[in-house]
Amino acid sequence: MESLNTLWMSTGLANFELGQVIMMLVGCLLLFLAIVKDFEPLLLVPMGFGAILTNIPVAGFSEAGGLLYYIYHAGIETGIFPLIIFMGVGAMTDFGALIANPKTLFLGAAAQFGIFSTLFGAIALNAIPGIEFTMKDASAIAIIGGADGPTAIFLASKLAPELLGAIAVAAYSYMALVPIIQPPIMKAFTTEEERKIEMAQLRHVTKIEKVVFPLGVLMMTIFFLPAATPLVGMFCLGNLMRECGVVDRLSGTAQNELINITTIFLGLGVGSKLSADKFLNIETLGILALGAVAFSIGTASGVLMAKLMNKVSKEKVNPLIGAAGVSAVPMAARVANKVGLEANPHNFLLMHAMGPNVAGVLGSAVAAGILLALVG
Amino acid sequence: MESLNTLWMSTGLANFELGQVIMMLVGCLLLFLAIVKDFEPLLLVPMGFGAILTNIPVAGFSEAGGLLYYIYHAGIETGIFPLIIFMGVGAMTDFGALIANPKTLFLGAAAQFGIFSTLFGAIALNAIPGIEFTMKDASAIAIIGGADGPTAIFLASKLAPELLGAIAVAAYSYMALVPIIQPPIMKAFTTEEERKIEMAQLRHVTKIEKVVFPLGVLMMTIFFLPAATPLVGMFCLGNLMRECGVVDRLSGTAQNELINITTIFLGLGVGSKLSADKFLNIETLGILALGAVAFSIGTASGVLMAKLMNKVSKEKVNPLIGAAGVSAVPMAARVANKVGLEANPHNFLLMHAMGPNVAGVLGSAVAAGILLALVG
Amino acid sequence: MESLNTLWMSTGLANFELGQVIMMLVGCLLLFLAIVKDFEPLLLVPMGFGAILTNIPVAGFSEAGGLLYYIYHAGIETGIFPLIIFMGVGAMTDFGALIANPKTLFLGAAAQFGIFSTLFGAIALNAIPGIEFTMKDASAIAIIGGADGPTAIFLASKLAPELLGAIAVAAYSYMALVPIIQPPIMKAFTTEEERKIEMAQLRHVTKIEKVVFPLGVLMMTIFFLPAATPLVGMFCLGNLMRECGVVDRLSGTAQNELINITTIFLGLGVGSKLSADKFLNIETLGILALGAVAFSIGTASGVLMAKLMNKVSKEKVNPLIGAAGVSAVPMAARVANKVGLEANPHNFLLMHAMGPNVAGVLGSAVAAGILLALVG
Amino acid sequence: MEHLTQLFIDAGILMLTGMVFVFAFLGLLVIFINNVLLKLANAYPDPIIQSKRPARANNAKVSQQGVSPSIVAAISSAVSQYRQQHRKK
Amino acid sequence: MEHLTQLFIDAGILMLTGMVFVFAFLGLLVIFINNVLLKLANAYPDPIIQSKRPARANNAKVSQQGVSPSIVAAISSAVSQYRQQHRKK
Amino acid sequence: MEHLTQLFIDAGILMLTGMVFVFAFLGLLVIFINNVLLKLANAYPDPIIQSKRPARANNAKVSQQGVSPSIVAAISSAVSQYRQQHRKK
Ligand code: NA
Ligand code: NA
Ligand code: NA
Repeated sequence: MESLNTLWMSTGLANFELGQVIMMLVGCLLLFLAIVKDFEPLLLVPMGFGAILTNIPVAGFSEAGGLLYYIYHAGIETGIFPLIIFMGVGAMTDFGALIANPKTLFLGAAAQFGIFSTLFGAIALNAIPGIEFTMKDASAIAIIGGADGPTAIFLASKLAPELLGAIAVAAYSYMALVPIIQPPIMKAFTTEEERKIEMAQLRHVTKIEKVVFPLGVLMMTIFFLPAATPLVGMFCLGNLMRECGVVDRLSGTAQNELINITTIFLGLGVGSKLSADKFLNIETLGILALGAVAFSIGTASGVLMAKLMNKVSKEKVNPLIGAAGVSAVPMAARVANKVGLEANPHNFLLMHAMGPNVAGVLGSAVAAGILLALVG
Repeated sequence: MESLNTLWMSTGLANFELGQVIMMLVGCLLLFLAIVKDFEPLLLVPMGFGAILTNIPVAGFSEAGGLLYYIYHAGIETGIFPLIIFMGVGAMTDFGALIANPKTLFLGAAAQFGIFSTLFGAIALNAIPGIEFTMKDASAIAIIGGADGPTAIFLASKLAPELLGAIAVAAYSYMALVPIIQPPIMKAFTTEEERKIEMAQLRHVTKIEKVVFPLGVLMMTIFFLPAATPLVGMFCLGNLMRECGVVDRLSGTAQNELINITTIFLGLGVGSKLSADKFLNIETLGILALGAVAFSIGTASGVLMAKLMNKVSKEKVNPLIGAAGVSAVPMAARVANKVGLEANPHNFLLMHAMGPNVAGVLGSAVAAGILLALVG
Repeated sequence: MESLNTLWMSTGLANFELGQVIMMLVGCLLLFLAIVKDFEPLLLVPMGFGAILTNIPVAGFSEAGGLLYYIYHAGIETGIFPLIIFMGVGAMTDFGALIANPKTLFLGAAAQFGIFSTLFGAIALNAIPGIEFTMKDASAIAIIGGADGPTAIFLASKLAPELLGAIAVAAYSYMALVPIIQPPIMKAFTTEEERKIEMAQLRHVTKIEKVVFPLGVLMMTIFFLPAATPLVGMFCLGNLMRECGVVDRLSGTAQNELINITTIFLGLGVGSKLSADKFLNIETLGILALGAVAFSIGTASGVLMAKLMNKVSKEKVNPLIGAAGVSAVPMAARVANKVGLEANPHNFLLMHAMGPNVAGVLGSAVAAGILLALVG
Repeated sequence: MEHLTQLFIDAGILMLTGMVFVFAFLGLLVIFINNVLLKLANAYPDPIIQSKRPARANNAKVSQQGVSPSIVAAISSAVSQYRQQHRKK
Repeated sequence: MEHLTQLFIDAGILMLTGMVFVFAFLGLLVIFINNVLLKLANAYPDPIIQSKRPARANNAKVSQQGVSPSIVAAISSAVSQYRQQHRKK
Repeated sequence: MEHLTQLFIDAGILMLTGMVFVFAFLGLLVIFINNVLLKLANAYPDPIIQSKRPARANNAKVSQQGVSPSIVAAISSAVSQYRQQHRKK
């Protein structure tokens, strides 16, 4: 009898709290979005699963001694997992399109206005009772506008770990929603004529340029923004391993097994931050709203910057590729290509859009470094 | 001269204790069984090797600062390695046969009687002087009957770490001996006629069933047995990654590199528990004896359950597949197939036996959860 | 204004110290040697990169909480990374040539004179003001003569962690320089006639010999030199996994993904020891000089030993393969082959040189064990 | 002795509770499969994959366009040799 | 209220500093590419890889030595079948 | 100075001990190979693998059944092209 009672008291049913149930449904929603809607599944599947696990009563996944506790503290609090991911992303990134058309860096720069303007918005939300964002919180939220998952997780784990769950959910959700969020904005800020602009074929980029490029980026980061060197440094290491041609086995592992292993655990660890007390509050709503605003402003800024460049430069760029400056590699570049094809069936913008796209990755890593340096 | 003396005093020969020599021979025996007899080599090769390393005098592999010390405390004491293995096993498991014929779940349930009856046996052994098993010890020993390596290691590391070495040796040895232990029992409890029963072809299982199944299992575990969620949860995560179709690269890594890396270290870490003081005692003999009993009872229970089901159900099952309910995937299913073919050359039971086989994995994870909840 | 000032104070430019700049240039030099000159790129690319990262002002890569700090303390201080690498190297090593011609073990033994004579040299350097090497330091430096990267890193991390950076740089640089350092020495100590000696084809080595060999080596190490068992043990585990034929998936992972992942982090971690205060001193110059001497003496000892063996044995060996006894697998064996072909175009020494080559790996692991036992 | 008796009683209760629970749990899973999964399967059947058919038809056509069996044999032998050489990985 | 005003001012400064810095940084990168990389590209152009030409020429020759199109079709179909079978990994 | 002398003596002893030990250890290994391994090799020779012979014989037979050299050339060129395309991984 006593044994049955012990067993009953150890069931989930006897211990559930409402918040946990809701958060499990949130986890299921993330799994649904990932599996059925193909929303950034590589991260959202483990993350949604982690959200379910962390909210199981009695099991203690995120308490001392629990699996998610170890994963979070060893891999995310230390920043190790996002940095390994970033190294892998670097090993997957081809900067050829950017080097061939360096002007596109300005598009990637402009799109970061999505980040910095959101700072303002986050502070403004303090006017709503129940929301109290410090400047650190605001910075961590603003980075969602960078449309770059590992950067957002890295910065949030340093500046506002208690908001990490909501920030990661917002960042990955909006990255997945890029094909829905961006096209109307892109069309609103461009004329049919502008969308039809065809761009000249990109020049051939030599091997030595691709090898020296990550080293140059690293050196500039060291000189001007050491706070960004963890992110930029690991990214450049990955890219150097890719391009140098003498360590292909390391580059291959960084792009495949290592990033896969880390992604599983990063997702689980981030999911462990989706607990009721940290997620079910009005601040999360604020973060989700701000994230959408940040993405939209970033997109518009990129497009407008391209139009401005066309005013001063003789070689025209199609303003649609400015939208790719928010990063969200390679989704945003594909969206630019698709919207371009709608206006002009002979207009293949994919390669051109890869320039601002990878510039956006650098841009948001730099922005994260600035926020770390000034606020962290 | 002094130098020579120092060198001599630092040799193994000058420092050997008898127990260490014997345990090294045990390690060599495990290697022999693994390499020559093909006994679960993936775990027994690193485990036998770990047993040799941990017993080297002077070297201090398992003392603070030693390699096996780090491996054991970081990976096994925390439960991380068995859970990663379980995720990989989940990613390798196809539940199709089980979903197509859900009745076979009862076979997997019945076979767990091997576990719970062994509890009794372990307590009974307390009558022998020199053996003193607490209920925690008895539970950790009983789980050998689950015929599931990572489950046994996980539970033993939580309930009776000092018995972990013997329990792991017993579990993996008997899993390897399944083709020898099971057939006589299977034949003893069945008639020639019963062994000839052919089963209808399994229905096609759709993708959505396979995707929802691990989530359903997880939900039920959360509701009724949160203590089992570490094991069942990681298993279901692996299985979901396999079936959902959108994270094939994660699933591939979980099934290959990640499980391989973890297996090497899990084996070494478990082997480090094969030290003389913890292994060379009468309790180990008791554990080995109980393990054999547990396997036999589990096999018989599965077979008898199948016969019982044939009494009440019109669609007959071949009772041989009941023996596969002990898990030991996929060996036990193959044994059922082989014994079936001996009785009837047209009787292909392999797919049918996969149902109870994977049900047995779930069953023993549930049993482990019950023991953790009630005894842990 | 204040914000701008904070930003300026957080730039690298405002915080650089001269030593850091120089060490970054050293890091760039290592990258140049690795990428352009193909100097052991697998380790030197991450190591050169680590050297740059660790010297970034403000960023704090190697301070508590920094990425390199975690990597160094978790992976190198504990010895785990070099041991995993050694396991992978074992899984890549074929002892067939050595077993077929066991005499070549003496060549591998003789080449270790490069290690022990360098001990003397390191102590002698104490006569130079500003250099003060203890016997531990001298031992860690001497192991450079072993021409084996992981062994050098393992021993240096135990005996003289503050010299680790310089020792690793020296070891890998000279290993890469083997094709330049060795040929003149080989030619100086041999006559044209000797270099023309053709060797009989090696006998077939059976599977059982290859399986038992690593176990025999391990047993002998256990009996006579337990201090060497971490290195030799992991090496033998890797080799056993390779040869036993039943754990090919573990062996494959140990040779590929696991060693690749570990190499990236080992390189970064070793690079983190290339900080100005530890590298920019006269001791580093001494270490670099001693390393070159150690390699040269090791090469000459191997060659002379081969000539001595030809005096007493009827079956002649080509003395060039003695040079391969320094290890530096497989570069040194290739060099022996190339110099042999120059003297006699029909003289294929590659397989014969693999014997002393892998014997050198064992020899330097044994030497490291002796130094650990007597000095550590 | 009394201690041992108590342990036996505990073990018995544990055995009973455990087996009942295991059967209940896996039994519920049977109900879950028969009710939830089967309905889902009917509601969302697997799409019929026809995309690969044409490819095979093509191959068949090629074979009929007068390629002699000896050539096919040569090709399969080449492919199997290739496979053998690459089997290791 | 005063506190919030201060935060707004801080956010404004941060925004300004940040955007200026981002543009300056990526602008410098433009200069780096146009000046350093382009010069490097001119100084060290990629070597023209001719080593593979002969191989292709060989293949072409083989094709001309009277291998009928049906054989080529058979081979490509064999290879594509092989690829399909091995696509998974 | 005295200190340095002592260090030199220590280094000398270490050198001597070390070299003697290394030679003794690797020498024992020679004995181990010559005595233990060789005997094992004689007692348990590698099984002669005949299973693959028939396959090769088959291939040979196919070649003899009138497949012209041009076809073989075409196939090898197809396979080598295939390999080139897949070499990267
Ligand atoms: Na971005
Ligand atoms: Na089981
Ligand atoms: Na060596």
